[in-house]
Amino acid sequence: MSKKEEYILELENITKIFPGVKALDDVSFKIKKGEVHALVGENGAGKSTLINIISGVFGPTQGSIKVNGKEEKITNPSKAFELGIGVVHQERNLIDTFDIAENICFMDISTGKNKMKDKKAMNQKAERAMERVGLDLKPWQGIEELTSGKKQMLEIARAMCMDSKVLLLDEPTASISLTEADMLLKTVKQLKEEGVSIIYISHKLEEIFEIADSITVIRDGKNIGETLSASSLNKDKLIELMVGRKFVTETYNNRDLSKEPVILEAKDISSKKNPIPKSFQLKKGEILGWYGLVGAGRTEYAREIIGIDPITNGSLLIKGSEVSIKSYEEAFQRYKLCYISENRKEEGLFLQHNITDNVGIIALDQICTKGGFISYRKQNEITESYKESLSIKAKDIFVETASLSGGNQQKICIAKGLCVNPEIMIIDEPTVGIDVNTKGEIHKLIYELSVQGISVIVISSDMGELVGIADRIIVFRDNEIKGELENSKDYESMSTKVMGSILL
Amino acid sequence: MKRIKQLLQADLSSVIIPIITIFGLLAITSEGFLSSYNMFSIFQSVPIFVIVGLAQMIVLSLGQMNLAVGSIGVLSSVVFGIAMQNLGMPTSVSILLACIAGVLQGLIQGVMVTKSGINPFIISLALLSLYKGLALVITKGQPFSELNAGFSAFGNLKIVGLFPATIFIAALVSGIMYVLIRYRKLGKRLLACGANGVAAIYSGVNYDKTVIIGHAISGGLCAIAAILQVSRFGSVQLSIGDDWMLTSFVVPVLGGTLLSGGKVNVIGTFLGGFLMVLINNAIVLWGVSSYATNAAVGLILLLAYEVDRMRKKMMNNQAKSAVEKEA
Amino acid sequence: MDFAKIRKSNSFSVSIIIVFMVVVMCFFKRNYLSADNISALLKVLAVTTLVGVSQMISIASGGMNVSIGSVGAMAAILSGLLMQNLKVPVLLSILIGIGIGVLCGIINGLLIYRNGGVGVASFLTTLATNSVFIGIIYMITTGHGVSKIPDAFVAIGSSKIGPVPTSVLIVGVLITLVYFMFTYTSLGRQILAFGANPKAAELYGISRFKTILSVNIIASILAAIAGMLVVMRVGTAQPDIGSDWMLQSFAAPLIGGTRQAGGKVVVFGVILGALVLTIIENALVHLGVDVYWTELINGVVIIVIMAFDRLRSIKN
Amino acid sequence: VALAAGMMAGCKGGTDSSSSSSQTQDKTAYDQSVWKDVVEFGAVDGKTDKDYAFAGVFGAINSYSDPMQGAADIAAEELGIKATEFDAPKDWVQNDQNTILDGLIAKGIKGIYMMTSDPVAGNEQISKMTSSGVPIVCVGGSPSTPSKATLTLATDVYQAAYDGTINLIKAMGETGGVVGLCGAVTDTNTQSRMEAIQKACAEYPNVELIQIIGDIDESEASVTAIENILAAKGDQISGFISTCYYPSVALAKILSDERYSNVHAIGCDTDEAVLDGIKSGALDGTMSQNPWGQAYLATVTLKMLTDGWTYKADQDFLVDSGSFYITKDNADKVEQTQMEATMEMAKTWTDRFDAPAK
Ligand SMILES: Nc1ncnc2c1ncn2[C@@H]1O[C@H](COP(=O)(O)OP(=O)(O)OP(=O)(O)O)[C@@H](O)[C@H]1O
Ligand SMILES: Nc1ncnc2c1ncn2[C@@H]1O[C@H](COP(=O)(O)OP(=O)(O)OP(=O)(O)O)[C@@H](O)[C@H]1O
Ligand SMILES: [Mg+2]
Ligand SMILES: [Mg+2]
Repeated sequence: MSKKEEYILELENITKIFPGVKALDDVSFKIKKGEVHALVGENGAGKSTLINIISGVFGPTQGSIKVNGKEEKITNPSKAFELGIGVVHQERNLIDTFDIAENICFMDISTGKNKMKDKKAMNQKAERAMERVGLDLKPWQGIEELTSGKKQMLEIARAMCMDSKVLLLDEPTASISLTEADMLLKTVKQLKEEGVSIIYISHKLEEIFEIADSITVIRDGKNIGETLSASSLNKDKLIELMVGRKFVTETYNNRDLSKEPVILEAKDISSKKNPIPKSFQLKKGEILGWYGLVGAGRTEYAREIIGIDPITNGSLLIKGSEVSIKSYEEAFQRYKLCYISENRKEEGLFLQHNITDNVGIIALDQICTKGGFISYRKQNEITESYKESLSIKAKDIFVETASLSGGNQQKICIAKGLCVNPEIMIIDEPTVGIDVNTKGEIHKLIYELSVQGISVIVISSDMGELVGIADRIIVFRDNEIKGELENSKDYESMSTKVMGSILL
Repeated sequence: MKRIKQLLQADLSSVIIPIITIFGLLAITSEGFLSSYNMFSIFQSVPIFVIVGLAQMIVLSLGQMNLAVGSIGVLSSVVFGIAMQNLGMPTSVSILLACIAGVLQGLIQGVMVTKSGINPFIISLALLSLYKGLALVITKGQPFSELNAGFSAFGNLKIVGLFPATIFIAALVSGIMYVLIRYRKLGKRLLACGANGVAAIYSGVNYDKTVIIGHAISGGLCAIAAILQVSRFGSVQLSIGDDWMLTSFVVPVLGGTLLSGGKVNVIGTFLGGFLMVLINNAIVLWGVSSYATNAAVGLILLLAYEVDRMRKKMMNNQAKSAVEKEA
Repeated sequence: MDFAKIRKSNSFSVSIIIVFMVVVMCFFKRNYLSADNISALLKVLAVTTLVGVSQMISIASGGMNVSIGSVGAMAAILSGLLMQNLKVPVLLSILIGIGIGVLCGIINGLLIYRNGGVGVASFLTTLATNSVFIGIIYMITTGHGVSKIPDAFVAIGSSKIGPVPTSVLIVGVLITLVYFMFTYTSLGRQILAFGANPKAAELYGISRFKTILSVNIIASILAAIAGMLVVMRVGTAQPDIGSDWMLQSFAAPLIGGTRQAGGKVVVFGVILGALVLTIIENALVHLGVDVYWTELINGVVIIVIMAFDRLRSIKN
Repeated sequence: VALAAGMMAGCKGGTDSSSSSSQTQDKTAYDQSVWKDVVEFGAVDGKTDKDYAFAGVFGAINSYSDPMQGAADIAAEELGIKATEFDAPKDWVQNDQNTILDGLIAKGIKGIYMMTSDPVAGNEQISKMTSSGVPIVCVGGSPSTPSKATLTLATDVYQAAYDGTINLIKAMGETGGVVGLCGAVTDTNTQSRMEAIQKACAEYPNVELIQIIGDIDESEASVTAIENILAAKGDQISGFISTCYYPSVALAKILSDERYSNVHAIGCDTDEAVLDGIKSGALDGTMSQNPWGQAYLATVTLKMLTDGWTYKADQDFLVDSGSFYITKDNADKVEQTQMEATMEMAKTWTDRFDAPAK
């Protein structure tokens, strides 16, 4: 066996130019059979673009791809699948009107492999695939009701059942819980045993060190140095390679909030969808963490509070007086209660609009002159300032948000929440898909907000994140509040406590 | 050369370039084209096209369609006719009542679309029949022709011997719509609801209210168009609006409005109306059989997409090569 | 069968309304269910259903097709002209008519694909091609109908197989084929997937080009057949065939429960939707409703039906 | 291929008619015509050929107007003026017609004979054109009065529908039920036709007007409506009166069925399909008007008006151009009938005008 044949996939001098940006600039690396190859880099570095090129979504401007030592033109996705390249893209790509089995066995449909649909065989195949990723769902179920975590697992199940030789996973664990992520990593390891090569993208560096054999770092569309073996690196060094400078994590000290007034109080709130009553208190200037596994009911609870799902029982007090919020508009305009959704594509952004218009719509009051006319100068100023402080990577503020990288889209959602000067803010999964560096920036921003007296609820499935910034953590499970803990800022002890309250 | 390139890239180029081309060709090939009679006639047709186009545009901006533009026009003009002819109201009051009627019809449509949960397309379809039917039942098909003479004269009034008075109304309405869409909160909210309704709600926009207002404005614009049409015809005609539906889509689309919602172009719509009228004029002046009118309009529409595609491609290429040069 | 599931479906509530309408009509008009009337109803129903199914396929793929009527007219006029002027045999003319459907479908499909593919693009493009097709038809015919259609051709429309009019049978077979396509073939599932989420579908190997092209070809074939059915029914091929198909083509599938945004179809629901439209038209004549009232009643009935359907689904 | 061939045919049809000979010097046609020595040949002093560019514009594409351009060109040849143009909007839409009219005038057309797409709304356009010096003669149907058009050459729509219904009732043996079939109910002409049908039926005690169905001037809608009414009230129906094109064609087809041999029907217009229906016995007859004569006389009138003739103030605005009841007997001689009647009118046509001052 010659040395060349060892590589199952070789990328040579890949360059990709989009109108206005050079997303990839002369990137090359090679992947051996049966290895887990991690791609890391900041938001907008070009990782997803690379995945798209390998999987045939679009072609490279320059450069070539070799599969099994043979140069291939991967002009469309089907071609990639034929070559044995399976993929889970960064964004969810399920067919809402299809049931689970059809979604999982989607490749059979799209390739027209089995001409007449054999429902039974398909169900069995789907069940096997779900078993592999630890999903316990019925194959004939619809998918519209599933939580984003479940949907993510479905996508992975779909990629698994493609029998691919190369599997591309673009941030597969961004929106799933720890247990699910563990399951996934286990599956990845098992696939590796079976000889499947995997390209793995994640901003969670712990995972990378857990499974990756080799690591390629991408910064501003270029690969930084050669591919490195995972064992030769540690976390700090990796971050330094990614960011281009030394990275310091800030720590936020515990504060004494006992004298602060309670600004938001929920007493036994429940809704039709979610009948278990729940209560909590939020103090002025406090950062309250809501921890829970995917599907624990945090998002739903938040929706009740902000008036989107009607409350059937219980009462909500803002600054001590009982309020009844009929719509989010009311919560937003009247009580300065602001919510940033975890679902940026559907609930956060106007993808066809440019960045500044996306920010402007939520800040109408700030950008209007006295006569009620919109000042685009003000709108652009505000947007520019957030582009700066959140280091949003875009040519300018007039590019369509659809063309931004996932992480940068998330940053715009955060900017939208920040620019309205709320009194209470609920941020749902603020750092999903955000690189380490910016994650720190966002934490800092949240902390600064709380210092200014704004109360923040951070919903997160990332224990480390909550331990880092929260003053208090509420733990959710199965639509119930299972416990409430003061944050000791010590990850080890906190996670044992939290796990304890979840298990109870 | 660079200038031309820049012009080709401007947002409005896909409507301005055809206008200039057709205008130039007509001026060269057809001696009657620049006559004051013809110019006046062209300008006289523009207002209805533009305002009906705007009425559709505002609903398109919400990502919906208003199939009932014509019917709203008829029923509003019937209200106008009743007010003026049967009740002897002064012109201004009659106009006001007609506009109120239009707004009301739009309002009903908006409320049904947002609150009933019935498929918006079907609602619009049903209201199309319902409004027209109501107009027929009220009038038994009879036109109103005893209108205020001054009002009828207005529709055919010449200013500076060239411009019909109505074109100024259209310009005014377009101006107001431009400001509304671009510089008022409402405009931003409309576009937000059209681009992504859920995200709009999460941005603190009252979705239902915005959609209802959008439909109401659309209804009001239909009424204005109907009144202008009445003043041109000198009578309230039950067939007013029968031919509006296609126009209402073609005009804003020629002008660069995105049918999926979220992006509109008021100036483009104005120019789109002008382009439509020019095309129609060219067909007659060039002696193309009117059997071919339809084919020509269709081809021009296809051509407009092609120009738009070319423009985008050119912009992309240029942006790409700019990146390459930088490197 | 699962009765609870049926009861919850949109088709169930539309069926209730249809039964209700028929009962009311029978109450007012003894002879409402006469053989004559049923056959009159069925003949119209056949065309309306076919037109609805044609549109449903476009809707399923996330698009819209406003050129159905002109494609139907194109097939009708051209096949009619061939039979009248060149004495082309009936069967061959029908095949050519279908071929014209294919051709129009290809033109539509290519242009839609070129202009971007889904919803917006398809509406705009077919708006334009519709104008072009109509223009061509009027240029060919100069507005005159083709009146000397061979009897053999017209006979297909008036003949019956057993008690069932042939046209109904043809439509029955076609709609069943469409049902099978959507339920059992990859193409059908691909169209639905593309309609529900074009981006995801494309990322996972469904060809945008092939899907759009096949959708438009199939839809146009159905439209062409519908156009020829009209000729069989009317006895002449008039250039105005299909001029009022646009609205009913949308109304029939949407009333029948097809998802407007694409991705979900209720194939046999189209029949119910078409039946609703046909019965309204028929009942207005039966009841001798004053000409000025017909439009109004039309609108009101459609709203009432949809409101009823809505109320039921809320209760469920 | 068929498509291309068809397109060619269509285009040829268009060019043929517009480029037909405009020999102004050949006087033979003039010498044989009734206009010899009454109306001057060719351009009169001070005017040029260009001042005699006339056009016809119908209310919509309709088989009614088929003979018009031919008739107008015969008149043009006889009088030594340019061949005429002819155009019509696709549908009965006044705005579209206005576009055509304005375009023609911009192009240099100096006189127009026309039928308004809408009788009321078209009037304002007529005023606009006449005030810019273009004489207008209306044909086919009258615009609402008062109108700025010089005169209208038409059959009174009310009268035609009335006569048609009377003919039907006579064919029915003055007893039985009648169904009326009409076009767009928003058209005032349709409204007077409906009144005429009602009035005619009311005059006969044994005749009952069962129903008038409107808004069905479309090929499919008309068939559906007729089938529906036959199914609903077939036993009461003895006759149909159709006042528009498509229902007439539909009647010709549906009533050819044996079962309906007892049902009488009168159509309108003289389209091939309708005439075939008469020959086959499905229809009793059709009410034909005189489009040939209308266009012929209108063109002559335009020439006269340009020459300086004026329409006498005491003459009626609406000039009856005749209407004919076409039955099996004269179905083959429709155009001939029209031409004969026209020539009869032509003999005294100039009497309606004041001659130009010499
Ligand atoms: N379709 C597109 N059109 C224009 N620019 C694009 C397009 N897709 C990506 N880009 C740009 O290419 C760059 C790289 O984006 P990419 O999505 O590959 O980043 P990423 O490394 O995956 O980041 P993240 O971690 O945030 O997902 C970004 O600047 C982005 O704005
Ligand atoms: N497999 C499932 N099928 C149907 N419904 C589910 C499923 N899993 C969760 N849900 C519903 O979703 C609710 C919780 O969803 P929610 O999005 O509020 O949770 P979350 O804690 O915010 O989790 P996530 O991290 O996914 O946002 C559950 O109460 C349940 O009703
Ligand atoms: Mg990415
Ligand atoms: Mg959540």
